[in-house]
Amino acid sequence: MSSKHKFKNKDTVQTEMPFAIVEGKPYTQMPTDLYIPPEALEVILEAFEGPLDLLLYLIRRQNLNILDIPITEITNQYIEYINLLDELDFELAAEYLVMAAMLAEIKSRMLLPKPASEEGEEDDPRAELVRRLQEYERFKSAALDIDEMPREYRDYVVTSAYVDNKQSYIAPPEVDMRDIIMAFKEVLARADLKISHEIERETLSVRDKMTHLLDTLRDKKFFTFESLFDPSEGKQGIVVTFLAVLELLKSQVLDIVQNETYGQIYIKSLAIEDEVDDNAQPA
Amino acid sequence: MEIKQIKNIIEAALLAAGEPVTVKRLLSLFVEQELTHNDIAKAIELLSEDFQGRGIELVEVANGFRLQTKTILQPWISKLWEEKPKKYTRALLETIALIAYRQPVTRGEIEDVRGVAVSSYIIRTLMDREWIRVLGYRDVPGKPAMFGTTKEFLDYFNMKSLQDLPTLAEIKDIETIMPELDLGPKSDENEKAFQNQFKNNNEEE
Amino acid sequence: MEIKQIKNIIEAALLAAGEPVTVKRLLSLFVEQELTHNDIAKAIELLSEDFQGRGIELVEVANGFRLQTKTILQPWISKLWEEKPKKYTRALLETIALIAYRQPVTRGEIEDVRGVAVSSYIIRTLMDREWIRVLGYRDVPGKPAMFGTTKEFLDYFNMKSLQDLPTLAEIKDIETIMPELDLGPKSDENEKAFQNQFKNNNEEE
Repeated sequence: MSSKHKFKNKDTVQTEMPFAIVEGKPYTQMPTDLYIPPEALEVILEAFEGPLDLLLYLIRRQNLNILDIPITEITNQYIEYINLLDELDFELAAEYLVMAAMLAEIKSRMLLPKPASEEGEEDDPRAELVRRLQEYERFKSAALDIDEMPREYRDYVVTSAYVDNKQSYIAPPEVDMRDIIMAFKEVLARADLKISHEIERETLSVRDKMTHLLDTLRDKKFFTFESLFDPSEGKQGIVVTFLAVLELLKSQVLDIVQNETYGQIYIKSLAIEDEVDDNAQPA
Repeated sequence: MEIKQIKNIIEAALLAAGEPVTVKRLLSLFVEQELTHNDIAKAIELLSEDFQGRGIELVEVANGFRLQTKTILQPWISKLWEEKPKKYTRALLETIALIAYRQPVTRGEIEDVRGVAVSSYIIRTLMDREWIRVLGYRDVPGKPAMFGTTKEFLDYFNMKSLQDLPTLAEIKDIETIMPELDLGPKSDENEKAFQNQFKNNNEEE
Repeated sequence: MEIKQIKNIIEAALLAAGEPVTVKRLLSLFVEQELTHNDIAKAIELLSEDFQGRGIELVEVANGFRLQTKTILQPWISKLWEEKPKKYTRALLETIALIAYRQPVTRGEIEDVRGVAVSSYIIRTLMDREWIRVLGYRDVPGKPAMFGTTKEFLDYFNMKSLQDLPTLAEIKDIETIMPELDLGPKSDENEKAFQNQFKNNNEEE
């Protein structure tokens, strides 16, 4: 499989170059083919995966060696790009602006006399940028390679044949309540819920009641408020039911109507019913 | 186009479709080759003969043609699913836990807490197992279903009501409780002991 | 038991399962016949040869053996469905490439290489597809999740192991070309070890 893989020769990408650029020769104006009308920029931007991608494009476009970037020219072109970009999408421009700042910094450092480091060696300010560009480029090409790997439904389909009565062979996994509790504990920890006190015994009975209420309310349109309460559940039960009603109101699945002051209060479920949930009814 | 090639394509198509395929649909695969009904019929006949000595066979059912495993091999095939059933994924356990504790809850709300998407597969599995059901649909854009647990869910875990679920305070203590528990293969006894642990804990509060 | 019968059962079983099946699971079908690993391997080899002139082929992926349609027939098979297979964005492909080659890797590390933020949507999509999973959390401030690829990722791209990934381009040796540069730590040890893993692959080319 891997033998099928081939490297893209980076230099062959540049065939559409309309003019030659001699390294080191300063040029006075932007190449005309680099101009992008602002209205087309949005489309162009989607073609770039970020500042590194854009930089790579500019370098390749001029057939330059990545290891010897002429910072000045590249910076100029780059800034030209983001000037256009800035007009359109400030947030997106931000990531590009950071890169512009980095380019400017490299440029200024190259202009200054090179300070010898403690070991007496000189640092090329471009080194870090070159490293990042190379690093990005190898994953950019790895992404293309992965895109070419055989892929289900594009290049092959996993086959299957019909088996009579297959369902009866498959026993569902056994589950331990501890597993569920541990899962819940973990998901809570992950979500970092600050409302730890919310899930307590009472709240659960409220949740339980909420489910019951929705069940009751699915039958008719309007229920009188009182009919939702069952006196046999005692004071505690009535409070729980009341809390459940409030909770459902809060999550906007109940509608509450009172036509006159001190008049009858009616409750209606706003939950929508359809045929699907008949299947979901427990046996 | 050679008949052998047509046969191969039909074989691959029937096995890829995962459902019965009509002659008309098979014919549509060959639009560029301009095959006729007859070509397909001929290829199907030959293909059917090819399968004589093999593990699968070609049958025609109401909705078209399909390939199925031979009944005579059923004693072996059925063993495929005999081995210990797979365990549920963490994603599924988290989902059922959130539905139990937060019902009525929509898929979006579960996703908000979990931080990742809940796959349809998980919902379907829980539905198939009759552990969850749709309580209704929330009247917001998209009309998301609100899920809740079923009586079957409570029965499976030996609970009378959702109130038998451990409270958060108890869950927090679970590390101190767990080591005392026999974590070996679950039996009803263990389960009960576990439940009782929570009961006692509860009463102390 | 005749080898032909074993072959037939394996063919039927692979098609019945509709997913990769390990040799171990295949072996479990023949408990009563007391077959060995070797018998299964032999039958798989012969079965694989049988498929040469046919529409489907036997491949080994991370999760075991499976039968799939031949790539060469895809122009016809894809006509079975109206919708075209989804194309993945470069952002998603670059992200999965970084996770595949650099695992375990955090989101921050991916962003460092790509130079742009990795959207939550991409991570979610990859998680939902079960191509990546959280391997753990790095013990640095913020406890970022470390991602790695799954067997399902390998299966999807028809790979048996990570070694089947295309060779990662090597960083040009800057030290040689520009010896005056002090580049500092260019890549860590893991990277080197990883590269060596792929050396063998490389030599085939």
